[in-house]
Amino acid sequence: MDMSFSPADLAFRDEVRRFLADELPQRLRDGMNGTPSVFVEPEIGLEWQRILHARGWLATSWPVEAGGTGWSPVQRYIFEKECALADAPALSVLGLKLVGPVIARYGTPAQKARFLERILTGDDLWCQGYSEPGAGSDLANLKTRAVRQGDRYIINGSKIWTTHAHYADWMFCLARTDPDVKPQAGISFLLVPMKQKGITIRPIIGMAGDHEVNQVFLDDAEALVADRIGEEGQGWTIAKFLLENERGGSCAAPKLLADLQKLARLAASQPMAGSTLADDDAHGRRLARLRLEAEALETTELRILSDLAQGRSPGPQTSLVKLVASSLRQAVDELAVDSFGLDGLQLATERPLYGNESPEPIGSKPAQLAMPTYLNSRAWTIFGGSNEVQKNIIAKTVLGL
Amino acid sequence: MDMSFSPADLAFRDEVRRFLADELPQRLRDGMNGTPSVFVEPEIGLEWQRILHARGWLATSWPVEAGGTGWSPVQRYIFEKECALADAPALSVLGLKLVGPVIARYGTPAQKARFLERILTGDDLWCQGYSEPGAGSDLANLKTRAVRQGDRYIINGSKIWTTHAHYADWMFCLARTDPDVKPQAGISFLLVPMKQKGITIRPIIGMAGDHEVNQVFLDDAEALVADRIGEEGQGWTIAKFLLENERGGSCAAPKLLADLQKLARLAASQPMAGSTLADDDAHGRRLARLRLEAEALETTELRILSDLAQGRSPGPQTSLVKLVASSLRQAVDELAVDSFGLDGLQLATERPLYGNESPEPIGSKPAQLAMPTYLNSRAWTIFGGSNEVQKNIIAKTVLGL
Amino acid sequence: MNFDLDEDQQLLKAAAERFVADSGGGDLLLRRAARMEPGGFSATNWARLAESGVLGLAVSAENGGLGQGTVEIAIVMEALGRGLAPEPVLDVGIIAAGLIDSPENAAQHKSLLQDLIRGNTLVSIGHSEREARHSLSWVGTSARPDGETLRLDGCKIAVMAGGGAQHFVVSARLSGAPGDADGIGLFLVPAEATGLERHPYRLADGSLAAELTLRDVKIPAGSQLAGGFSTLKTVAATARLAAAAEMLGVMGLLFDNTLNYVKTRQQFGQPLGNFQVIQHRMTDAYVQLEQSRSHVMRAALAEGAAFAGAAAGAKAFVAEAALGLAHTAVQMHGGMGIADELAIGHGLKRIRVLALCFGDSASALDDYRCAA
Amino acid sequence: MNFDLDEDQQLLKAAAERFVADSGGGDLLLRRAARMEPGGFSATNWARLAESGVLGLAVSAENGGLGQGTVEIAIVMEALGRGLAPEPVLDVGIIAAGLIDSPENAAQHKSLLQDLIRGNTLVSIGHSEREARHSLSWVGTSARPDGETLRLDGCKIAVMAGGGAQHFVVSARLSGAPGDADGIGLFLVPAEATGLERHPYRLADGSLAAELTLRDVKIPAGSQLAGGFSTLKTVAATARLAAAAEMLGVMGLLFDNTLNYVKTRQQFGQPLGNFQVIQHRMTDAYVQLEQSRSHVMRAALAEGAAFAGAAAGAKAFVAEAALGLAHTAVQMHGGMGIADELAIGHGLKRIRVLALCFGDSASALDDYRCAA
Repeated sequence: MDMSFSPADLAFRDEVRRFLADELPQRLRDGMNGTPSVFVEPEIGLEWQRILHARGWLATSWPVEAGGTGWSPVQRYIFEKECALADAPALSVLGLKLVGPVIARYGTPAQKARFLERILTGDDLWCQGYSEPGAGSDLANLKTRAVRQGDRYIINGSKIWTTHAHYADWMFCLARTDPDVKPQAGISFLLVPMKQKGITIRPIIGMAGDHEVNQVFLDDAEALVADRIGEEGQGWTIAKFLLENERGGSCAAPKLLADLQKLARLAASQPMAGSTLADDDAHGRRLARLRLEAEALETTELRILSDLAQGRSPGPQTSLVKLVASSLRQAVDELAVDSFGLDGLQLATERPLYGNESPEPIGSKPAQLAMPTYLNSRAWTIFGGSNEVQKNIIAKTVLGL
Repeated sequence: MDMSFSPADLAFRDEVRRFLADELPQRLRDGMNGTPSVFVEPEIGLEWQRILHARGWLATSWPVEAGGTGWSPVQRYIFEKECALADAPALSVLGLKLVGPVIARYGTPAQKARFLERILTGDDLWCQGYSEPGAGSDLANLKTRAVRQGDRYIINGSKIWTTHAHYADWMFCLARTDPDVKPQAGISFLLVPMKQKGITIRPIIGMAGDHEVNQVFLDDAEALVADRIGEEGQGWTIAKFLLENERGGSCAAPKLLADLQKLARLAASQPMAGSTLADDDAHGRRLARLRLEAEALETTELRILSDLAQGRSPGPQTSLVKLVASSLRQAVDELAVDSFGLDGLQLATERPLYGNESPEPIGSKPAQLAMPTYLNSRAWTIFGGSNEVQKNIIAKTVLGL
Repeated sequence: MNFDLDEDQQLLKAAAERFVADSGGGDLLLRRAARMEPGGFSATNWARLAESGVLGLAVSAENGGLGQGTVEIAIVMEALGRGLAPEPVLDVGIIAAGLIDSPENAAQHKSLLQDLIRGNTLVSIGHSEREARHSLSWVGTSARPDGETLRLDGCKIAVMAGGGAQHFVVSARLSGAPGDADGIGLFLVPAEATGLERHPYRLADGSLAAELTLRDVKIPAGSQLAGGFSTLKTVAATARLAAAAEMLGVMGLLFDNTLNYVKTRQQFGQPLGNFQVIQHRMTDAYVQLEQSRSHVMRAALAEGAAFAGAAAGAKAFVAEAALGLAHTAVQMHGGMGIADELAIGHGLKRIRVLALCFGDSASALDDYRCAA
Repeated sequence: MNFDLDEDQQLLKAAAERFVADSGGGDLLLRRAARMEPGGFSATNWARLAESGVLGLAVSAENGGLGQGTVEIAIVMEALGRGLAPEPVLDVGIIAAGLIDSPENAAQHKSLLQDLIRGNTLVSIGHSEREARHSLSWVGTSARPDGETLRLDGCKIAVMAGGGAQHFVVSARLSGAPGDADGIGLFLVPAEATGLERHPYRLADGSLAAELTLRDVKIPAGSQLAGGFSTLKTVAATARLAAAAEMLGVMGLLFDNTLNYVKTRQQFGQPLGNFQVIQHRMTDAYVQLEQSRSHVMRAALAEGAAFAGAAAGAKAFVAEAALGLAHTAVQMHGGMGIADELAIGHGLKRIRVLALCFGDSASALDDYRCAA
């Protein structure tokens, strides 16, 4: 048993650290830290993406032949951890981690040639058309219809919670191409251009005031049959591949631990009637309990990594990582709000909160970010399978209930 | 709106207080305080019962014509509260509050004459035959069979969690008299003598070491047809009456608040590395949070009482009282264990823990009682409808889910 | 023993509910528009509230108020909470008015108080300081007598409704050190006073608060109000009850909306509310709601010396319960709970602000403990 | 990065599990009988443990032990926890032996240590005092040198396995005031020493602890062991890891039994485990179990200066998780959970005792915070 990295992995870590120290501009770090929502805006994200692409470190979850890095699970973990600790912008996963691997796996050579490189360069931005107003976590109940007419599909329906649809050039979209078969069998995976007449985007402003998600209306929107990934009716299988590809290892704890450390340092600067918040035992214990949770999570993530590194499929711990990480993320963000006392109540409505045009904070910049981050953070236990759904899955698949 | 008692009620309260001061012997208070389980032993309970009977204050939930006190809901509440605050022994509810009112309501004149007075005098002790090994909270699934032979029923089956069966002269017992009708229609309410060949009692020792409940085996046990309450097949209706009669007002909070006050006083006597537990903010806040819960519960109970006093059926708050009170009881008993530090770990196996023969405590008598009380207290959220069942009921009947 | 409202109380409740309904309570577009008005709330509704007397609800009759008690305050604040009313009744009508309302101030400040009650002048309280965190007695701002004037120096944060106020009641120290209870005075400072710098900013609930910097602000000696720390404590107790009652109202709104949502929203072919886990979570929320209601009633009915402790306890209890219930409401609504389009998020944000009214839950809990 | 056990560790684990199986682990009748033996545990099993070397698991090889590390300790303690083993391996093999095991003690006390390891002499630690509550450094018991002897006065509580011990390692103060870290010495006191009064009593887990009263107890000066407070802290860290690992074992037992119960127990015509609320509660328990396992691993793998903080953290985390899981296990079992006939209640009671090993969760948490 050991919990340490090999000398080769440590050397890789040092290489990543040097790269981050040299190549990650402070402006982008500030942009990341000034972003209360889950993904950074393209103005920040694309710049970082191009830097990574230039270094060849962008496609960490793609097959080598499609331009992937070919890293081991441990290397991927180290890279992700170091990026998080360096406050590197959290890139949108939509192209890089979701549709990219799907095209690499199921796409025709023509599709690969057409789409993959433009994902890496950032010339194409992507959004995901899965959720619908009537069916949150329930894909089998999909209502969006795609009817074939010659070389294209005519698509009607509506998608919701579509992250960054307002920036996207393309949507990868699940649509029902055959209404007469079993619900899961009639679904296809289509690539739909966003800049067309048949598409209307309605912004959904979050309770913090951020515009991150949208409702997308497809009214006779068109997609080429040539832009369908896989066979007609294979959409369900591809959607499952996409979800499973996302699982594997995760690296949530290092960022949580870093944030907790920031909060611990911050406490010493928060006055408290003649002493500081750092002297408040109740606060210290609350912080310590969260740190214990995060350390346990880190070890659990490393246990999964150990399985992956040994070439085994990871144990049942995988399924609990999202559950624990999302609740913990919320608890940390709530602690941050409370740490700032009354200054934690401010909620500026202007966006973005980084850069020269950002509004003047009350107290401090971190104080300004605490409330919107906390409010956005409520989404962690909802999107990507709510905690209730996660528990159903664990009960069924892990506990056999 | 007012939360105070009327002058007449206050006069009644003073009368009860005087009575308790004059008539409740210290030995019985000590016995009550030295009892970690839910009900006191008959050696304590019967003596107190006779004192109350002599005063005519025993049958508080019986109709006046059957010997009841005829008190208003407010008087019943005041009496119960004052008894609890005076550490009066918690009498077994089996005869007085459960079967007594049933016989008074459904019994024939002969049955009333035969049973009621002997419940009051304590000449007959009772136990309840509801739960069965296969059906905890699920009465419709009752397996115990009673077959009529001439003037008696021959009963076969088994009852479990039977409180004080080992002291009881009689059991009121639900048994299936007709297996061929709908499950709820074939059940009858029988009075079964305990001192007979067909009855075997297996003690079930609780995890604190107390003998309070039992499993009772009925192997060709006999009950007279004349001792059936109500008609054959009416058992379900009677069982429901019994449960509903038990609801109405409740008076759990005053005792919880009194116990919390004892713990607050106790803290000042618990040393803590040069100061006392009373100086520990974490302990103080934990105590204060429980007190807030208990105060809210007290007000909720008074809101119900207000409805009853106005002659209205109480609102939906009734159903949450057991839920809140049982969880709170456990939290208070857990706090007590923690308050005594290492002394709270002691668990004497001898019984009873009161009287001259009781084992010598480590630290103090209350310290000796903390652990067994805490362990027994885990039963509060299980018996009489588990918290899970209570929540199902609230969701269905109150929230309409 | 009677928890029914009497006739006057029923009328008051009906009036408050009517105000909420008439002023567009629950209409989030109207609410958003109101937030964009100069002071961060609707001038029209403010006038309507003034007309109904609500701004002087707790002010003594001698000073032109309705002179109502704590039960009435709780009734009105619960109704306003339920309507997510953006008007600063708590900050101006309960707190600022409460600080001015005393017989000693009658002669000199009655006209200001009446302007406040009539909705003509917006007065808010500048008490909190960054160094205090949640301590009520920590006042570092100084007041130095200088002949016929007083000179104020210091900084006040989270001045509620301070973005559009014409006057501030500012606490400042005449003597002693920051944590002392003695030596604190209350002073009326006009918003346009020289040396007073106001930095308006938005709070989570969309209201327009302000940070105030006072640099040698000169005010006439007569601007000092009667009373000091004990006045602050008295008003804080009433404000805590009022905040608890308003949170109770918000809880009721969130609970009813969520219950309705889980009954109608279909998921996996059936209403969400069919799932046992949702049922139990709604039951837990219901318990918190009813227990909170009991606490507000208890505090509202507490008398004399018992009131301050009961109000502190009620606020500590309700703030935690309300936050938990709001988180539940967001979670039960799924994606819709995160969107600013439903009342759910607005309720959560309002609760966040109310929860810090005169201290956080921990400090309210400590006051409750000390009072015991 | 590898969480697999190596070959030796696998053998050790198998041996510990075999001991548990062979000695009747899980058989509550045997467990009850063992509790009735003079020291509160089975002499036969104790001899068996001694034979396997487990009592010297952490003792250095120079002093006749196996000299194993923290990972190995965690492996063995988890297995013993899972078997609800009533033998005081933690108290005697880890704590008492750990206090004696140092090069400086080798000459004088090696034979006692070897008797301990061989299971011939039961040594337990008398450190806790009522006045200390959960503070490690609070020692009021005094040790006064008097020529060639030392005189001890004081009172020790919760002396684990002290009911049947032949020797005690007693902490006493040579100088300074009760809360000082400096001035604490460790002394070997035979159970039959004049002036030593032992009051044996049962703890929640059925073990036989003792309260010790020392009134002018004379011991030879050579009875002082090397080391003082720092030794106590070092041993406390190992003991905390061991206690956490044992709790983890108990958690595993309770979880598996409960999962099995809800799968088989029928209620309302279906297995309990069909109810979503039960499923989610079991999921929560599973999360606590896995997170606790991670913490024990993390602490067991922590090295050098990081170990004490990690062990304190692991114990604080696991104690709360274990208690929560045990309460869940009782609740899921319904009436059967309350009865002494199942392992469930015994697990809860064992966890209660382990949770207070060298301080409660709050004090372990504070030590963890200070180490950060």
